[in-house]
Amino acid sequence: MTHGSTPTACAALLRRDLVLAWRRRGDIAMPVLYALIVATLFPFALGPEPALLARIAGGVVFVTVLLAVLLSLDHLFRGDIEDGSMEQLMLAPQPLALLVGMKVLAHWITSALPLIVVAPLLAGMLKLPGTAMPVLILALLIATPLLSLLGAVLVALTAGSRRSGMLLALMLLPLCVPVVIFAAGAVAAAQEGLPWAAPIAWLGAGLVMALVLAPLACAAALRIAMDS
Amino acid sequence: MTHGSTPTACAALLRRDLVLAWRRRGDIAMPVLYALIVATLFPFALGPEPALLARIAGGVVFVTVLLAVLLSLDHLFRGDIEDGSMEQLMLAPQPLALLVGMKVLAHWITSALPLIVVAPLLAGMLKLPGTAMPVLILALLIATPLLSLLGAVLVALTAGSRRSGMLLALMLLPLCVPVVIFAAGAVAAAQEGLPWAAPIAWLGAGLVMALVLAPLACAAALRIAMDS
Amino acid sequence: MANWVPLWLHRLGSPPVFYRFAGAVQPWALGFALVLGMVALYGGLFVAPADYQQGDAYRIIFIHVPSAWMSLFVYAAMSVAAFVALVWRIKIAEVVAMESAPIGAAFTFITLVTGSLWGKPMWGTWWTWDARLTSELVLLFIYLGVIGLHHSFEDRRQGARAASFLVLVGAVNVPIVHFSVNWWNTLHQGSTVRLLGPSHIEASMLWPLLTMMAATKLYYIASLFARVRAELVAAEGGKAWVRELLGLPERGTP
Amino acid sequence: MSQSLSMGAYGFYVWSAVAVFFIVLLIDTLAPLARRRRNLRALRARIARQENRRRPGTPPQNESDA
Amino acid sequence: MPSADPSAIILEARGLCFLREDEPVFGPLDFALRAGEIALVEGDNGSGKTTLMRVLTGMLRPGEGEVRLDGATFSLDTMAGAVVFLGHQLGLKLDLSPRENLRVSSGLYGQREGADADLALAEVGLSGFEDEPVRRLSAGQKKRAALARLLIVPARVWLLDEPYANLDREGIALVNRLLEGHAQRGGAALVTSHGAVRFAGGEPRRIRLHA
Amino acid sequence: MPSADPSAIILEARGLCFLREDEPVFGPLDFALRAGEIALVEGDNGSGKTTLMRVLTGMLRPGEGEVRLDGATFSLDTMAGAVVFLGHQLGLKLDLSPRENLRVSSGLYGQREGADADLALAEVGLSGFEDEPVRRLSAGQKKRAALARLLIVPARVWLLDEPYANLDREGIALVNRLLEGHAQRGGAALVTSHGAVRFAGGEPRRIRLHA
Ligand code: HEM
Ligand SMILES: Nc1ncnc2c1ncn2[C@@H]1O[C@H](COP(=O)(O)OP(=O)(O)OP(=O)(O)O)[C@@H](O)[C@H]1O
Ligand SMILES: Nc1ncnc2c1ncn2[C@@H]1O[C@H](COP(=O)(O)OP(=O)(O)OP(=O)(O)O)[C@@H](O)[C@H]1O
Ligand SMILES: [Mg+2]
Ligand SMILES: [Mg+2]
Repeated sequence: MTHGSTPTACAALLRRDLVLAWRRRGDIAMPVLYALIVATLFPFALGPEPALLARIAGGVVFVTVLLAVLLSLDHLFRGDIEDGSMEQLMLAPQPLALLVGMKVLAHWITSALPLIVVAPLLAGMLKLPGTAMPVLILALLIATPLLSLLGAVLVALTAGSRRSGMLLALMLLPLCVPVVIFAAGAVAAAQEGLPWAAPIAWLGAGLVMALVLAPLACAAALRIAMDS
Repeated sequence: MTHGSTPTACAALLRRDLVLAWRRRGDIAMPVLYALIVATLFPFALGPEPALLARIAGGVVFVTVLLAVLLSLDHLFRGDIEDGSMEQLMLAPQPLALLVGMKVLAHWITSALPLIVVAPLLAGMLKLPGTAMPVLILALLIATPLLSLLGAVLVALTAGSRRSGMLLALMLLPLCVPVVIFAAGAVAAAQEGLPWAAPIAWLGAGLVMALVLAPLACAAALRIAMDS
Repeated sequence: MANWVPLWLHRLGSPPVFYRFAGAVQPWALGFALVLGMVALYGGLFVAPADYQQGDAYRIIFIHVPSAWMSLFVYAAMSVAAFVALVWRIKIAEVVAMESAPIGAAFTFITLVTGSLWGKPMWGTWWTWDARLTSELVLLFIYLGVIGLHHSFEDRRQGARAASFLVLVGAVNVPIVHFSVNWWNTLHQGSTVRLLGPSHIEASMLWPLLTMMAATKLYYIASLFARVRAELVAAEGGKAWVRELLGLPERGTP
Repeated sequence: MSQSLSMGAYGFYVWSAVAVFFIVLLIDTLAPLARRRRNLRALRARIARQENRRRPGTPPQNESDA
Repeated sequence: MPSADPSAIILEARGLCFLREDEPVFGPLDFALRAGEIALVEGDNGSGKTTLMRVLTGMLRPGEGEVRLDGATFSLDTMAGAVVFLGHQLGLKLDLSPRENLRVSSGLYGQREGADADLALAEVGLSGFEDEPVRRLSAGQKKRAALARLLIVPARVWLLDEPYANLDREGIALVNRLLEGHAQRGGAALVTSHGAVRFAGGEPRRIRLHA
Repeated sequence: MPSADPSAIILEARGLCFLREDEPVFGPLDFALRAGEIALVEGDNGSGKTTLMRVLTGMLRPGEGEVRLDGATFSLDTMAGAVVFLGHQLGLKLDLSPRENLRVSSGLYGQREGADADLALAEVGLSGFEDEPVRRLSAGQKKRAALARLLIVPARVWLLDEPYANLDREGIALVNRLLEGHAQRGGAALVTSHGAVRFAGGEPRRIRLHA
């Protein structure tokens, strides 16, 4: 008899979530599509003035990415709770926080990563100057896992409730305001040739903290939410 | 023995969906809050310059409304399919297209109407000039049912677990783009003192067509989705 | 630490005791709040002289500032209750935390509206994306999120615990939102107008302000207790003391 | 007095602020009263229902052969 | 009621066959249900009982053969509420109470003469739970709430997919009582079961499916 | 295995009681399960069987009394995979095949010595369906796929909520076979049922709940 080791369990769960996402790869395309639509829309709504577009490009990309991540976060735990898988996870002889961390990782890979891949395209459509592009990618690479982690805590809190994704949006906003300010601020600074390292460093510090605390908070929240 | 009449059935279904929405009235408030939040995020991401905000206000309001409507549409048929209510609807002695139309109507009342009510507030926060406000409301009154109807077809297509539905969805989603472009265009025109009747008329024509065709398309798509 | 505090809290932690205590205190708190509020308003609206710079518009201060203060104070009180609720699983603390949220939201709303009403004549605009205004708006969102989460649960206690968790997460966020003033290059429209520190203020303006602050505190207590009583009746429905309250026989006796 | 009521040019703003203050707090005061009444009514109904549930079956009581 | 003639065939299958990826799920079936007849569909797990039910409701298109209702080939559009289906998914809204759920059903399908929601709920053993959200009911109570629909709705053909699952003994007797009443009123019913439960009311017709 | 002593008490309830809105759902229960013992929880619909199960898994907090596992008060954090639960919701991912679902379970809970996914699936009668998405299985086949998990996972305590529902006769025999094997290996199991199904392996302990 072999009791499962923690790495095996994490790998099994990560693999499961990635396979599930692949089976429904249409759903992965959805956030990307939302983002593309929003990005296309702005030039139409504002007229094709490059200077104006460039001015708002960074902000629009971040808001768009935030909303798209939010859209997909809603389903992070719902499926598992409805089909009884969450009970299996909670009863497994592994730290729930780690398992939850794996779920967040899978979510980030399947929903944020595609967005980061298309972000240069979006930014290009909005005439973001090429010099700011690396900063945009860097900021996205740090900001999106942060958003995923913060979001996961809140999703976990709503897990046992009959809630909608909108409640999530409402709860997430105060948490993501600083993230958006820093990330968009870094891009704006790079665009104007100012130093942009400080806001990125703040984001990085936030990410490190979230990496440690968020899975624990998530696990605690899930325990509260399932206890009905 | 009384066989149900079609008006009774429609009323029963509409009533059911409204009661369900009322039971979760938190969810009704949510699109509104969501829109408020998005409107709040833009000044954070772009900086609070009133001129810049006024310039993008119309576009932001429509993108936000589009997202909020699509976000809430997601659940339009899913619940009914998962709990077996959809089978009840299909077996009822009433035209499915009409019943589906009722569902869309209930959805519009519970999610788009509150949005229209707060739209002036959002637009005001984004410094949209007061002169453009009536056009904004008019455009929203025509564009949101159109979005609800188009979105419903989209949701019906993706309802089954069929790949083909996804493909059609990818084609249909861009259909929402012209709606937003026309609506935002009308507002932008009004803002600049240009004539705005033409895009509104186009929207109106689209709405009339959608009112007739979308429920039929929805019903057909649902039949396909259930046939597996 | 003296042990009368935990003892007293322990006794109050019992729902029927708290119910009776709240019932005894509530009318007095409400009455004093009303009286003090009226006195403060009379002093502020009619007795205090007009401001040399702002004319009579400054009189909004007697509503705006106490409300703004309460919007933060209630959040602090709610956080303490939420912490107690999560750590010690005390039912009363859960109820107090949850019932504070609507009151805090009400004060936040008043702050926003009266601020807007003040901003129009002073700054020429109802709304601007000033850091302080925006952070107050975000505070309203936090309150609404707490209320929304609380009500999205079937089970009262579960909803209260989840929302208490959110209160604490949001509390961590409140200073962040406040510091964002420094991180975010705002127009800082309000800074010139806010020269009235309480120390610079004239005595005839100061006393109504302080009176109003006391009145709003008392009002908070009154409203909170009324809400807690209403909630306890529902949350403790099956208990003997509520059945007694309803004039029903003990369970089991037919 | 009417001059003092008009608050210079700012009567609208000041009195609106006062009105908002009172209306919001009035709603806040009345809501729990109504809720308490509603809760008590719902509770009576619930208890009645529960009695109703028990009537057809056996009285609540559990056993096990352990 | 369109067919008052007690010996009239209500539901008929002729050479009915369902193909999934060109594999027959169940073989050619021929059967006819007259007014007042109850048929038991028996078969092992995966033998195609649920699939047969879904074909009979018109939700799935038969691969070969046809289904006739009152002598006419039928489809979703033409059957006009004559059929009511109770599947593995019960079709209850979890946020509505049993009473509200029943009201929706009677709105959609019409209401049988003299039928009353509260009486129906009492009959299925849910008195005291009329106003509880269905979400708070146990698995068996949910099933009972779904069964109450059969007492309200004027459909002549009942298609019940495993109505006995999740029910206690009293609940099984209840289903049998409902079926007997329906047969006496001249209705027809098709019921799937694994044969683990004995159907009480007389000896029913049996349709056997093989995996 | 921590407790090889066959007479050791594995799972014990002392004065266990669950309150919902201060109403007891089931009254004070006392029982002890030793290694190799199977207990049947019986009760009508709504008597609290599912609730009892969820309390025993630690998902719900008991109102009064306590649950002990191997003599120690237990909680979600301390039981370390000793318990496996099969509820009304089966915990299967519809988009994965039975084999993939099993692989996830064995990853999470570890794998019993000599256990093999394909053998387990064959034993529950799903050979040929190993790679079909669970979505395409019939209700009974889904149940069997969930049961296969019991054959893989090394948990000593099985909590099965209505394992017999949706199964055909052969499936019911399968569940009894699984339970007997588990008892012989020194495991313990708690099984709910409505008493409509007779449990085959010897005379099991009975715990009766009343609504
Ligand atoms: C929507 C608009 C407004 C909002 C949301 C708002 C919000 C706030 C908040 C939250 C505080 C409390 C700060 C604290 O206690 O730390 C405050 C205080 C104050 N506000 Fe406003 N305000 C608004 C508009 C205005 C306007 C237009 C004026 C005057 C022209 C004003 C004058 C003051 C003053 C004098 C204080 C006193 C406290 C201090 O000195 O810090 N506010 N406001
Ligand atoms: N989430 C819930 N909230 C409130 N009450 C509930 C909830 N779930 C169940 N109940 C109630 O608790 C009681 C016991 O329910 P439980 O599900 O434990 O019954 P059960 O014995 O499993 O019944 P069944 O045989 O029908 O599955 C029932 O009266 C039910 O109405
Ligand atoms: N959606 C589907 N897609 C593909 N195959 C399916 C689908 N649903 C069921 N099947 C297959 O069709 C066969 C018949 O399934 P059906 O659900 O009709 O069985 P059943 O007799 O109702 O079984 P049970 O007693 O388990 O409910 C099974 O082998 C099943 O695997
Ligand atoms: Mg079946
Ligand atoms: Mg149960």
